[in-house]
Amino acid sequence: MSPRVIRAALIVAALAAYPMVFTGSAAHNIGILALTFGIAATGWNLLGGYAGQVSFGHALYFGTGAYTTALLVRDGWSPWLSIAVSLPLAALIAAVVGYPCFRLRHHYYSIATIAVAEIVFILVTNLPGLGQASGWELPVVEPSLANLQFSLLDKRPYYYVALGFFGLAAVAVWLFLGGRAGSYVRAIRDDQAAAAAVGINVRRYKLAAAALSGAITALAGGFYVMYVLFVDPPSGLGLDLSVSFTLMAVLGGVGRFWGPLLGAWVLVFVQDATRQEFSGSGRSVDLLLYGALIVLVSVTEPGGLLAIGRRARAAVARWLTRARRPARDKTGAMP
Amino acid sequence: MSGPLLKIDDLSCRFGGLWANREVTFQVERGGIVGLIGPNGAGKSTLFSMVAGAQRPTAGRLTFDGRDVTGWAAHEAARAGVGRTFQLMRVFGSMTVLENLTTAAFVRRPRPRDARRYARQVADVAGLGPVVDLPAASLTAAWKKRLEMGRALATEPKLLLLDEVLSGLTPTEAREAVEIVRDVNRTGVTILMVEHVMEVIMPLCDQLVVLHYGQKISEGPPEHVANDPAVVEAYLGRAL
Amino acid sequence: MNDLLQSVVNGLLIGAVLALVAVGLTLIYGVMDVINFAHGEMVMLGMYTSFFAWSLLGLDPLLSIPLAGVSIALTGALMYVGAVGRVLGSSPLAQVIVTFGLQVFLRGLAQFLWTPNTRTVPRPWAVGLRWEIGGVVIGGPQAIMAVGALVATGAVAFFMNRTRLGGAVRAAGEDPAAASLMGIDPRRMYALCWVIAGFATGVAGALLMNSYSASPTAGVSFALMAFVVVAFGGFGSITGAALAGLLVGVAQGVVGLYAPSYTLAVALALYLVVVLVRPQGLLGTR
Amino acid sequence: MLGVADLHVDYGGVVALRGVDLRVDQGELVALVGANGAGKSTLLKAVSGLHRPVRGTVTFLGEEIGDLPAFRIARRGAVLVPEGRRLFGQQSVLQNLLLGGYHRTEVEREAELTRVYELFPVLAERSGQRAGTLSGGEQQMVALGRALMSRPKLLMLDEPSLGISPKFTRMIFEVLAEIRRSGTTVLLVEQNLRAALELADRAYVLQTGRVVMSGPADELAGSDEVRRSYLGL
Amino acid sequence: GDGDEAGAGTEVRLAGLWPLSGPNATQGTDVLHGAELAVDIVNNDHPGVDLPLAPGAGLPGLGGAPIKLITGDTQGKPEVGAGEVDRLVTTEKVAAVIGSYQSGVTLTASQRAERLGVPFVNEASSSVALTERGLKWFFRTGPTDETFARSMFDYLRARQAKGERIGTVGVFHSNDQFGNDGAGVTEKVAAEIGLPVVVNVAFDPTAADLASQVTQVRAKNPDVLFVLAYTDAAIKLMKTLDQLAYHPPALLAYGTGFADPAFASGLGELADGVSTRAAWSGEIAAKRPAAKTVAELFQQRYGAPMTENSARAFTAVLALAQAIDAAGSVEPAAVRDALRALDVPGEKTIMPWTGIRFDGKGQNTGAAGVVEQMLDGRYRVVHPADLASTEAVWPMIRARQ
Ligand SMILES: Nc1ncnc2c1ncn2[C@@H]1O[C@H](COP(=O)(O)OP(=O)(O)OP(=O)(O)O)[C@@H](O)[C@H]1O
Ligand SMILES: Nc1ncnc2c1ncn2[C@@H]1O[C@H](COP(=O)(O)OP(=O)(O)OP(=O)(O)O)[C@@H](O)[C@H]1O
Ligand SMILES: [Mg+2]
Ligand SMILES: [Mg+2]
Repeated sequence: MSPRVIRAALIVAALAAYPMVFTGSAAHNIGILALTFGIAATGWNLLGGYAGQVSFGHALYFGTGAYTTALLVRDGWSPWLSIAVSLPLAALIAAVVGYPCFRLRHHYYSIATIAVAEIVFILVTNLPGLGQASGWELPVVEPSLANLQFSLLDKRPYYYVALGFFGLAAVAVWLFLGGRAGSYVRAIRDDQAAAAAVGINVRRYKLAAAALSGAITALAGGFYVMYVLFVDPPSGLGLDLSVSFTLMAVLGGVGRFWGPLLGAWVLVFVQDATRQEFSGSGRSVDLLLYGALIVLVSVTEPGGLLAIGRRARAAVARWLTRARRPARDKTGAMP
Repeated sequence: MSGPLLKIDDLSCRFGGLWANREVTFQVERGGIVGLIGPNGAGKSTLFSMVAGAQRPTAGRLTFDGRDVTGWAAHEAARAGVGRTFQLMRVFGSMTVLENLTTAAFVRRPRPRDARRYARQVADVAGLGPVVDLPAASLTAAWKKRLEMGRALATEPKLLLLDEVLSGLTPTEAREAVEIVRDVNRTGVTILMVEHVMEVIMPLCDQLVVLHYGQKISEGPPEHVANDPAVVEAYLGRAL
Repeated sequence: MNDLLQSVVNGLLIGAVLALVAVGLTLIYGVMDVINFAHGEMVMLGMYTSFFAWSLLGLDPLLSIPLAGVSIALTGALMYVGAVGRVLGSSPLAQVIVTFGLQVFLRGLAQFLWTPNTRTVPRPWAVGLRWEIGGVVIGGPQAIMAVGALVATGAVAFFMNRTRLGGAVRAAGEDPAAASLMGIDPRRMYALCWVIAGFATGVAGALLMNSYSASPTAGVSFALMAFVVVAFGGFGSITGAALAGLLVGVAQGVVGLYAPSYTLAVALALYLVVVLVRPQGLLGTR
Repeated sequence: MLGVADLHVDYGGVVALRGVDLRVDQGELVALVGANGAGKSTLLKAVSGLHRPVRGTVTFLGEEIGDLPAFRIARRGAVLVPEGRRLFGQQSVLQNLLLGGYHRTEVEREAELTRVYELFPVLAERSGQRAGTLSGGEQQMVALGRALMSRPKLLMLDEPSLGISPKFTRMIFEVLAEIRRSGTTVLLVEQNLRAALELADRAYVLQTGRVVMSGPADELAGSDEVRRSYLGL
Repeated sequence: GDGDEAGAGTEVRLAGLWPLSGPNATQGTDVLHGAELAVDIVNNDHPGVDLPLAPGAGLPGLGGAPIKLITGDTQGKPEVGAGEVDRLVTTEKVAAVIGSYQSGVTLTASQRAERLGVPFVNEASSSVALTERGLKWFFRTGPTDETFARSMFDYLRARQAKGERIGTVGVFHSNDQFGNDGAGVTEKVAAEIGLPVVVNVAFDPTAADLASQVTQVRAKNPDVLFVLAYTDAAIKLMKTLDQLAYHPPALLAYGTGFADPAFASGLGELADGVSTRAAWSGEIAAKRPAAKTVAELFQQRYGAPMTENSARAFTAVLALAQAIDAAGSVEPAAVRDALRALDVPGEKTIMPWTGIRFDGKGQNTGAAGVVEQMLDGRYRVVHPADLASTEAVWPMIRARQ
């Protein structure tokens, strides 16, 4: 087994054990939200990290998942089917948005994604058929796996469904990146002209990455709305949401497979912890700390938490070799 | 199929008020090595870009392998068999050398195993052996140029466009590189190359085309061109 | 018809405000290639400075312009030295995230220090002014903000394009290593760039206090539009931003008359259309 | 004028220079030659402060400059024309040149500008053009002119003839000779070995991060080793 | 289950869920203070306060058990509010939840309470929709927008009776849930009464400028302008009206931004003449002995005057406490039944209401609103007549002279 597979297995085992080790509604809630946002950030990372197209408008896809699911479930559809329907829809929207916007480069692309997402935000806020500013509340039904609603007294079922969805997203990304498409999007990120020169249809692969990225982000949105049973424009389509996906991916380690999940976990945890500990004064100490932490991490290591981890590992290894050096010197094995 | 591999007819390219190429006409026969020379800014790289589909011609016609391909897209050109290098090297910096080659090889070999195997072969042919596992961003300029050439080869081109891949080498190194170009040519790849080092160009090319201010000012076998007074005046400065 | 004319004038005036807010943002972008997500918060701090100059010292917002300019220039320098300057050369995304962290931090700081309450200067001097030309009303604060925007834009453009130091700042922005080979200290130029952007932003904040209220989130609505205006005009182009600000303002003004809930949407759509036709923005070069 | 002793440089683990000693005297033109990847550019980067050495000393005009930042070294008069020209592409030719003389007085800059325009008349014609749109040869002239604008005491050039047409290359070498005659010390890295060795007083041969040969240029040009390894004869 | 058999000495745990950080933290803190004061009045002996549960310590129905208020912060976000309900109920084991100021947050939070089977008492969200969802565990003590709308139209009728010409109305509202709901209710009530709505402008609450939107209203020139806006937009609107020299005869606001102290202090005399609906005011307090005492206690305790928000929270907590006391248990179903059966007469509250009695939807039928007008920098009650402290100034511009 390759080290990557072993690492993946260890991470999955740790994720599966989490709700058993950390019990209580709050810990479970953190886990569920971290996985949900981890899915969205993983979707973002595919396009923004691997393909290098930095989108600040991914809330659009999250919202597509959330709104489609909300509307269909309110219409009596099965939540599973509703989520399944929202994925190709989000992929389609991502492709439709991407088609013109991928002509734009760098920050122009990023700002254009904000513009598109904000326009949709405003439309949804105004069009009665989409719920306007009030958003949608989903009906409470009998708890069951089929209904994707569970008792709030024990949230583990929610957690494991989220974990399953995350696994699905991870496998999709893994497969995409493992093949030819993975090489292609990385080539596009590094240099579009060179990518075209070796025969890569740049726009097609950008669109493919965008579509998959959009679908994965919609998966997060669909699950999220089933968990919260409510969506309105700020919670489903807000700019803050888009930025937080980016933030999670970058903080964890952009363009690295497990980075977004790690970033999501840390951010959700920190947000929750600072809120529990420091809010209530009405003075936003929580925001203060949260902002300071983001600055601190990115200033310490622009490569994200995974890079910090790598550096720590290297430091330990150096320390170990130094500790062993005298013995090695005697054998003359040192270079 | 017979006829020239590449036919350039009255090809022009304009940037604002500047004609980077103006009604350039010449053709490249199958299996040949054609040199494209001319002063800096004469429009050589622009011509390459048009042939490789990275730049849309303002006017004129481009025929590749008997097919009218005027204004095609860069990836179409690559798929049809035009491999190119960039004068200002554009490697995939975050990948290793081998990954660079594999990415290019994927174009004709969708299966990862095939592509990787072929990439290794190309690495050997192009003399990239010592650096295959290094990140491309850390290579020196000369290695990057060699990688550019290897990457173009990995797409299994019929026509290879080389833009100053031999500059910046010591004469000895250049000589080695020339051998690589010859070897590639022997496998049936037609070559169109830009180079300023006459010691390299003269023995290597069957045919030279000279551009000046975007226009063709001379064409023919190397000895003929090198003695053309117009070429001496515009490009060489003095006769060789 | 009169209403339409009034709306166009409204739009031009608010457009000037947008341009004013965008100047500092486009400057930092042009030189550092960084989208400063904390820009709105710098505006917000400028507004607070002006508010406290009024409530503690009794200064009219117009008189607090220098104070706000200098304070936010200092803030800019601190942001650069303390955070942004430390991630130079790393990926652009890391830099964006740093400025995003600063945004959250500064907003939190404002709330911590000054509570979320809205602060307004009740009757700035400019409020007393009002002109009516052919049935079209022009308010004093708006007119003064528009003039301020023109002056600030012109001054920054002059500095960047016509002065030796401005040229050095631009050189450092384009290629710091090459600039240092000319004996120019790129880090000092960057810091200078933040100082100037901070100054322009502080001035904008003080001008805004003639008509708007300060609160920890006061910068938000300006910031989003400023991003769009900057991209619209062409990243890094100061005159482009001014032009785009006016265009966006007029579009918003006119749309406000017919479809008031879609003002922002139409402005964004206008931007998208323009940038899809001209991917480098109105006056951008890339 | 310039002294380099026991210089070690690496790039995050990749060793580029392993103990280089080198000396350039006042008024000399010294050539630095060697195979691709030998470490020539690295040496120039280390001397000009663009890349910090791990070990060793660099002295310029008798003072240690090994750990000064690049802009301070440039202000002391050791100026590099870097690989790839590195012009400010968005700015005009004139602006580029003026930036070169950033730390001179107005009067000095004007005088220097006249001299540069004399050396390269084409730059005077193109003074308003954006540098990024110039042809390769023209760009190389701007890079050279820009460096001259500060009237450097030591001029370092990294492959000035790279990608330049034969006619321009010859011109650049002529200008180098001219510059040297006017008293400027020159350290030249060049793959056009024949031309470089013809022009230089002395030369160093670098191989995988070490100096393997040095001496008067004509002597080196005549050595079998150099002829075989580098000149391909 | 330690909450089940709360006997003597065991505390009654209640959750208070409000926006304690974020942009609405000021209001959230105000609400919290009102709730804390109510808890204090229940837990300690306050013989001087003429309200239920004030004399004597704790809840007599539970052997004198004190109330413990456990707070949660919603940050003003619906999803955060929902998560907090889970935590407070499952981990903190609260018997009931009070919250959550903004209608949107109340919506999701109360749905969670419903799923967990715990009573949810709302103090200050006025969106009509909240009590239209058929929830079984949801109770609202305060008035709805519709109630408010009716008192405002009542006021207009009264003005008409006095000879004011009121032929048309306009609506100017922020384009969010609060604004949309309120605008809808206003249109509905206006239609019932037969007053045409000649202009209805929804503005983007984040828009930097409102000049064109106001120009649009001016073009239709309604006799009365109804406004729904948060503080920022409220201030911006008043300044824009002034800049464009447009003065509608009357401006009737739905509280929020107009009730924020920053509104009056930030605008100075520009605020004069504006009218707003209110559920409570200092003037009312002066007329009711209990309210007066409570307001004084509040001032003592927090060094700031009691606000409408604190008064509403105070009332909700006290009503819930009375229900728990009557139930004699913290068993959720018992508390809910007691809430349904609750009947508090108006005099036993600090509000200008006829009392607290919940209908089948959980809405307090006794809740009512008053209309106030800003005169010389402070709000005076101008309607209904029996509570009014002064005569309304009409048109409003006269208030500035
Ligand atoms: N994208 C562009 N926009 C504007 N002008 C351009 C562009 N690309 C090339 N040019 C101009 O076109 C002319 C031809 O450029 P090109 O790069 O083809 O020259 P070249 O012959 O390859 O020169 P060199 O030998 O220096 O590489 C030059 O004057 C150049 O400035
Ligand atoms: N940025 C870098 N990162 C990693 N390694 C580098 C980097 N730059 C140079 N090197 C390595 O340092 C060594 C010396 O490089 P250098 O550029 O100094 O060679 P050079 O003699 O100038 O070669 P050339 O003739 O190709 O310019 C090479 O082995 C190269 O791979
Ligand atoms: Mg070229
Ligand atoms: Mg080199």
